[in-house]
Amino acid sequence: MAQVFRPGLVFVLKVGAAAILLGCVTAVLGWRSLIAESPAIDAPVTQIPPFSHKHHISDVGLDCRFCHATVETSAFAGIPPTSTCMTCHSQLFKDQSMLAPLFASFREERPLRWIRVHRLPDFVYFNHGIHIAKGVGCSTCHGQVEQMPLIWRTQSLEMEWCLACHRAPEKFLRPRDRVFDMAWRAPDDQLEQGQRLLADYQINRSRLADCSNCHR
Amino acid sequence: MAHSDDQQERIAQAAPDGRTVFWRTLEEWQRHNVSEERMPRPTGQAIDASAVDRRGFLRLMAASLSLAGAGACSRAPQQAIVPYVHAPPQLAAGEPLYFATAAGLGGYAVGLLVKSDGGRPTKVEGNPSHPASLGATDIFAQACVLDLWDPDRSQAVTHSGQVSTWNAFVAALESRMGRLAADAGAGLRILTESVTSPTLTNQLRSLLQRFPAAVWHQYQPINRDNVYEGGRLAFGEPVEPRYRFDRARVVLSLDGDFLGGPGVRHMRDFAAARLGEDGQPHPGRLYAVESTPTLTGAFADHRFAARFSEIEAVARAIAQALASPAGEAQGTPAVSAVAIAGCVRDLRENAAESLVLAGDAQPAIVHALAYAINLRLGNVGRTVAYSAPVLSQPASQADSLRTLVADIAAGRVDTLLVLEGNPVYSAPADLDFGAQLAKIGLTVHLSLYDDETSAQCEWHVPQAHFLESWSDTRAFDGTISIQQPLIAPLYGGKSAHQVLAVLLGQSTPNDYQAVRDYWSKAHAGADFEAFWDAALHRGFVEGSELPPKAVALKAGFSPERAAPAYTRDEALLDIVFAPDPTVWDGRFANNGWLQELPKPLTKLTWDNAALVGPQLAQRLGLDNEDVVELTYRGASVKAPVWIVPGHPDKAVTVTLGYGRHRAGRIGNGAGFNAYLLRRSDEPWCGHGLELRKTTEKYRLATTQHHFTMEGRHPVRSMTLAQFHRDHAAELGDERQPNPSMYQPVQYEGYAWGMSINLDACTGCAACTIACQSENNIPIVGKTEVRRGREMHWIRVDRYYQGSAERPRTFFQPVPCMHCERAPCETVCPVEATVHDSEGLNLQVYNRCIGTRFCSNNCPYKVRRFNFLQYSDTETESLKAQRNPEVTVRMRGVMEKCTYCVQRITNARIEAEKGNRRLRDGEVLTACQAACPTGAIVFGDINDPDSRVSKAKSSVLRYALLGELNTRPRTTYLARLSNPNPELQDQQAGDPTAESVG
Amino acid sequence: MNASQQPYGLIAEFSSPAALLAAARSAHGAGYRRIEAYAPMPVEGLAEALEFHDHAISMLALAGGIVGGIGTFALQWFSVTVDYPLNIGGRTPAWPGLIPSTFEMTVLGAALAVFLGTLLRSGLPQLYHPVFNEPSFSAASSDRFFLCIEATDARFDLQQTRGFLEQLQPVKVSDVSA
Amino acid sequence: MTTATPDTFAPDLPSSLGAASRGEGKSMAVRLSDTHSFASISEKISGIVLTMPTPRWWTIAFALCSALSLVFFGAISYLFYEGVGIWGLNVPVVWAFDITNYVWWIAIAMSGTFISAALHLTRQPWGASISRFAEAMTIFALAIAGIFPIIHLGRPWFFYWLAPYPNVMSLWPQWRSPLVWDFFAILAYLLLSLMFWYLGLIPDFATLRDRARSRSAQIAYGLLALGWRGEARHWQRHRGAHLLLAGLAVPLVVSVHSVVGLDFATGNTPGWHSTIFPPFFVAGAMFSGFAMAMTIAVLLRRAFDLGDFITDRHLDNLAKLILAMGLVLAYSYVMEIFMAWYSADRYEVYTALNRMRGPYAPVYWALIVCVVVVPQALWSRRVRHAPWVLFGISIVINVGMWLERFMLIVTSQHRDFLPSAWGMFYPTIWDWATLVGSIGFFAWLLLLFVRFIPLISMTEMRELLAQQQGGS
Repeated sequence: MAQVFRPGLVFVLKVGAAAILLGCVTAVLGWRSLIAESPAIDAPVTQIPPFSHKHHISDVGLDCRFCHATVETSAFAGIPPTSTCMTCHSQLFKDQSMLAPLFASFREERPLRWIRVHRLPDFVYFNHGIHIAKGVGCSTCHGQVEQMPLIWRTQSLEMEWCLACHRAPEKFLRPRDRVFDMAWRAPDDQLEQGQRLLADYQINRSRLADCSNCHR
Repeated sequence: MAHSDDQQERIAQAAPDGRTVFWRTLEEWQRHNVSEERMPRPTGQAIDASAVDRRGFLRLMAASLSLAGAGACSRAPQQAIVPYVHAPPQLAAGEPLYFATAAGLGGYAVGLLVKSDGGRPTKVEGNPSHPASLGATDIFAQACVLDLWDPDRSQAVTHSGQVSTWNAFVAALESRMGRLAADAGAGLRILTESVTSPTLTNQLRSLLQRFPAAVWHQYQPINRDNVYEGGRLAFGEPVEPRYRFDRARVVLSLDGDFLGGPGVRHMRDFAAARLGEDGQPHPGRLYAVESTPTLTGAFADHRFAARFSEIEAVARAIAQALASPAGEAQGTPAVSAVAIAGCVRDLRENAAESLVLAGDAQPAIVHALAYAINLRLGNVGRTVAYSAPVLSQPASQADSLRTLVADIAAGRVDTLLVLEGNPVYSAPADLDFGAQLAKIGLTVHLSLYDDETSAQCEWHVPQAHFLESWSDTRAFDGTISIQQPLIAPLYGGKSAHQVLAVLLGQSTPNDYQAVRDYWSKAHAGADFEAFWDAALHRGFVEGSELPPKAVALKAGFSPERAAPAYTRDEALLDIVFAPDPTVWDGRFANNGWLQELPKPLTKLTWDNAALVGPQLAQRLGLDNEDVVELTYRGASVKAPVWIVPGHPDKAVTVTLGYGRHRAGRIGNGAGFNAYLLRRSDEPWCGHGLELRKTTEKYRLATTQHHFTMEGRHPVRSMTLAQFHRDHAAELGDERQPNPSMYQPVQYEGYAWGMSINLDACTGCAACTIACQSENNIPIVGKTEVRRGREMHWIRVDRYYQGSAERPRTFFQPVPCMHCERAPCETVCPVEATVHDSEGLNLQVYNRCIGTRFCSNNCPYKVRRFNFLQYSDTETESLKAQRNPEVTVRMRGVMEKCTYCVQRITNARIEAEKGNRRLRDGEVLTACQAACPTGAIVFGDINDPDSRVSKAKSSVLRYALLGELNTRPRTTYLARLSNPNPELQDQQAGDPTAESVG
Repeated sequence: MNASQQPYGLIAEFSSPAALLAAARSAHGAGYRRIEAYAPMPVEGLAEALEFHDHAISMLALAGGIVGGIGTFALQWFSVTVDYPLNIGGRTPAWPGLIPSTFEMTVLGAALAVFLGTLLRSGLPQLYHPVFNEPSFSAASSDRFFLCIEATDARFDLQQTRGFLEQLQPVKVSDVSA
Repeated sequence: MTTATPDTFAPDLPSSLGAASRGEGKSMAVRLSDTHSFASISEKISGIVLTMPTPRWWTIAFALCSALSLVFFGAISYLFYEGVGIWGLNVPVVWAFDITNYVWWIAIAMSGTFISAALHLTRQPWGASISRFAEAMTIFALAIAGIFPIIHLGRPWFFYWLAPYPNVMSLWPQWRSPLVWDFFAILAYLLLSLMFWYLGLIPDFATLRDRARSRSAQIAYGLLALGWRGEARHWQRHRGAHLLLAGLAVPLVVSVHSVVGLDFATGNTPGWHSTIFPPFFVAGAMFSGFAMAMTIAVLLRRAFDLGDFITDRHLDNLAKLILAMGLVLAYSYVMEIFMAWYSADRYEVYTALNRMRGPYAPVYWALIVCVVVVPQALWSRRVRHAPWVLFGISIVINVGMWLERFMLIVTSQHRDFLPSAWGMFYPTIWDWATLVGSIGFFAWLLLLFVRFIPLISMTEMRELLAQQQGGS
């Protein structure tokens, strides 16, 4: 019989081919999600103790710098030592079971262990101090922290994202007095303002996209 | 804290990141938390701890291409932030602090500023206001931070090999003290290395008061016995010569190596005199008569190779010629009459501006002669001053050790405390110290490592590294520094102060108390606190240098007397013992940086060798790496041969410090042990060596195989005469850059550049180690070096010119040239190496995929490739040592000098916060900061007033391989020489001669 | 093959290319238009005999080449001048360095166009085809030559057409079931 | 050397080819048409694949080559685990066996597509019977050549960064780098060769489909044949496409090897930085390609007794081509030295002399013997008609060409500008394993090829036969 491929077989072959294609696609996607950065964007991270930025900023009204003390002076914003928490909590909510780990840490001289939410690979050198000094606001990168009961990541923190601002800083710059203002929204004339701020801050645009800014 | 402006400014320079350093005392920590447990832990805030998980992860990933595409290797397992419970004061997370302390080698201290990252000492800089440093450091000071973090350090008290505790040790000692008290401490012996520490001396003295019959012995394999003995011969008392090379125009060095070895002040002064304040070269002249080639000889305008034993004759000939009014001179086997006459005339003409010195190893008489000659030339008080010895106890150490051994042999010793040092390994062979120890009831050894001596002692106590403990020490001029720790002892180590304190009856000894107590007495008064703080802040006690004293020749000592006839069997050879340029007397044997640092002249790493001259090699048919058997006074060792141009004939030089078997994983089994040949009566040179060639070969790892310039001109040089006749053109450097088809790139703002002055570089290689420590450069091990895979970002090339017997030697530090027309960049397929807007030739490690094309296209071959995973990512302590400001490279990526971009960036950030430009000198590269002679200048070449711009404007400037039109940002200043016109024929190598055939 | 249902067509088998060529000519001459000739190798003049011309392939090649070339050059120029200009070894952006890649992609573009064009315009892959129903057709790929007149041809008539084919002295004539 | 081509190249090549197309073409035709019919062609060629029982030599050779292929991939796996440090590389010699093998293989890959395309364009009927396996050779060699640039990377798992694609780093390849040119060149060449080869194969697959007995073979070949049924219209397009691809292949091949030459010529390393390299590499590639074609031709001819398809005439013509290329190469060696001297560039002169007198001098002289001296034997007609002598010579030439690449690459790097940075390269066991393994893998692929794919184009044989029958 000369007819090698009856229509039925042809159909089966087509279905098979489609299935293989589909399989490959799903495999790739699955793997991508497997190696994806964690914690994921917009996924609240449960910390122990369950620290609420919302409560401490919106309700209590603390300034970022009360805990992240070195954000203006240092590359690293700083994670408060237990003693900082105890400035209030030696008096407040002493019986809250929620805070037990905190008191334990203080008692037993055992540091707290927070899960890192905003992380850059270790070949990337980010400096908080200079960004604050040049009018890049907290919420630009960290989102509306004052509304986060549990903190989460709102930006991809990928090179592409960094460059988006380094190539067009005027879109994001704020007056220095608004840097810690969580409620800040870009005004309608942001572009003009931004240009003005660029000049005020004496930002040298030409080197903003240099590799050496972040990689050493 | 208040500093004079000028000092403030120097301090600012001292801070690599340009921030004004507040170098704090550790007082606050002490006050805040009583126990030292609370002193900063290496952990700090675990910000950069992720590096490792990531790389471990990557290594696996590398094994399988299936994982290809995991982005720019940014995915890592989840990571925790661990804050302090109580943050240490003054610690701004992520910001380094600087503390002043001092490092001592052989008791002589160099003032340091040590960088502390999150409580981890990571980098050493010189203390600009300390007289022995003036901001510079030698290789040993640079490398000491690695010793601190060495995972092989001893980590527990041991009792006859079994792990024990400090308390058990204290108990054992106290139980013994009962008996000691009974017989006034007869049978108690303390063996230390050279002691300059006032506190330690005071403790020892009070111990001797308590136990009058006890004896304090001092021994150090490389000591200054001859210097002091020379004083006794010449002046009737031991003296400490203090040389002022900055005031000397003509220097005669009798086998002295003041441009090499530890200590940097002499280099700094010498370079200063050579360059002068105005930056114009000065007509100084250096004569060197020496046996084993040294950096001093390499730098000399006239170098005469003499056998060790012939130096005395030269010294006498000089003295006689000086004495004779007409100045006629008779020659010696090593130096012709003409040469001596010429040299003497030079000395005379520059009386009071000349300087004669003898090498520490030279016999006392040579020192005495040198002292006498200086007196006659009226140099004393001008270019040289004499003071009381820096050592607390200048008595002969050889005798001291001999006495001790005799006492032990006679059974007069039942308790021996060995505080530091490693005598079992390093004592002269004839004393057989190791065997003697067995005869002693109680032996105690305090040391950083559980070494050869520890193995022979009943008790071993881990010593606290000087960055872990309080002490004090003296510099070469007697200036006292108080050593303050930067970190609590990692392995519960103890200091000599603590051990002695136990003997003095304190049950809970505390080195901080010991030091402070001494000083509160020594400097009693209301202002003590102020004094103490000041001393700690500036890193030394002001005005504590030893005062110069008047000297006069002892009656009956006449330098003019002719040398006693010296007879020897010409069939036999001399053997010369020398400290190893990198591992010194063996104490640095386990320091990977120093082991892998090419020895300045031989460029050997990881081994020592029997150094012979070309004539001897030719006569005996010796070739490099041939194994020979050296037999000297009954003892014999096998050693590989290395031929050193300029080494005198009929002599073999062996360097100490190798052949150890309990040094640690790095040092064990490297090289051969020259101490086995050493004799207590002739510690430095002896006659009667037999050399037998074997058929074996021993593979040595050298980093430079070709020592001639092959008719090329990487190093350019000219005589001072030519220079003044303005023959700079002879340098042949193209002043006008060659034309290019591309539009030139304009660099507004900063444009970083470097100038390296070959007329100041002595080849000491401090830059190499400083760079290694600043930039987390891994060591690769001997086999990899043999393959040609060493990783140093700045190498020091060594070239010879002229005949192999009398070569001229040139050194040339070669970092990345940061070419404006970088050939490496155009061939990289992934933009892993590009320029930034300030003209830096960047290497982006995380983008590099390792094609190695850039290295191929780099005419200077300054790029280094991680052929394997060289960075240790497992050992915790080594991770803690690293500079968090610099990425730790993984295998498969290219790396190279970045002009310390991390320092530039941090400084710029600070400047921009204040909306100001960087000041000249605000950014120092690691190599520049360490360079003892200031040969390396770095800065903004767009600023016409910057030091680097000025340097580059010199007529001596030339670009390495400039003909390739790479337009390097790193340029050189040609080497100058100032030969004595009367001695043209005597001149080592003819500068016009091309190269060794 | 049941006669009740309309066959795909009639197929005549020949033993030489010459015979096939002649048959094709006369079939076309006889006014048949839905003819198809099968041979184990290209036969000079056969396509012409069937009045078949297809010049689209070379046009495709041209288009593919242009797309590949211009596309590649544009991408390169955009990336070095607009998207992320970098200072590479102090050399300003210049076109010569971009030519090699451009050339390679030009050729590749053209080649892909030719290859895919050929297959797709010929309706390949087409695993099932009625002619394969003819048992002896398996020889069409080695040493036999076939001429097939499809039933959809206006002048197709089972009897007449068979008669027509018979008189071309084929090895045999048989009808191909749909 | 471009100026030189006519002198040495022209008189030789056309004469031989011209001859082939004129008289000899006929004489060969007579031979084919009186030994074969359409049926017998299909019978004989497809028989090798379908009916012929597996020969013992094949089984043994296959086992051996499988082992070598395992060595190859074993070495590569270990390489991925440890890093390129397992090879003898260092600074200054950062490229050695890896790039040598790459250039060697890609050169071998040259001839296949080139031969068949060029002969196809110039309508050389004699090319028909060697084109198929020559193309196969090209593709296999190219596949192997393509492996080396990837595995030579320090971080091979990022090799795809050479490709332009949108990414979160918003970075592009550095287009000016010859390695990027390489990437595109190899990509284009591999795909085009595959298409060229496969297009020619479709009708032959159809033959196999129709002659296969087992169902599985029918389906396998059926799928490959894409339902080809030999329609006159399809044939017409098929022919046009084949011609177009041939036309595209020739300039592409030349460009590919010019780019390989530019990998070195764009570097500033003495001994590389020379405009002679692109044409020089093209000639070298043809040379080694023809040699490898010769090697395989002799073997196949013997193994499957294909004397009537691969005739003495074929070998003779190949031999003449090899000789011609050998002369071109010899000429460019001379020019290299002349240029070094003429440039009066200190470094170039030193490199030239160092090649002849330095530590790697033995390699240099060995390659001169293999590449320049030995091929001169091909002047003799008797040699050209002794297949096994030709075989021997072709092997020697391939060895010589490997040595040449090694010499070019290593001697230039090991002593470049600064004497202080000079060094030596010594291969390790892993260097050898990769080289030998790659050869084994190449042979392994060829063995599979001869068992499962018609190693001579039946279509073209039939065309040839038809022509001659028409002619006679």
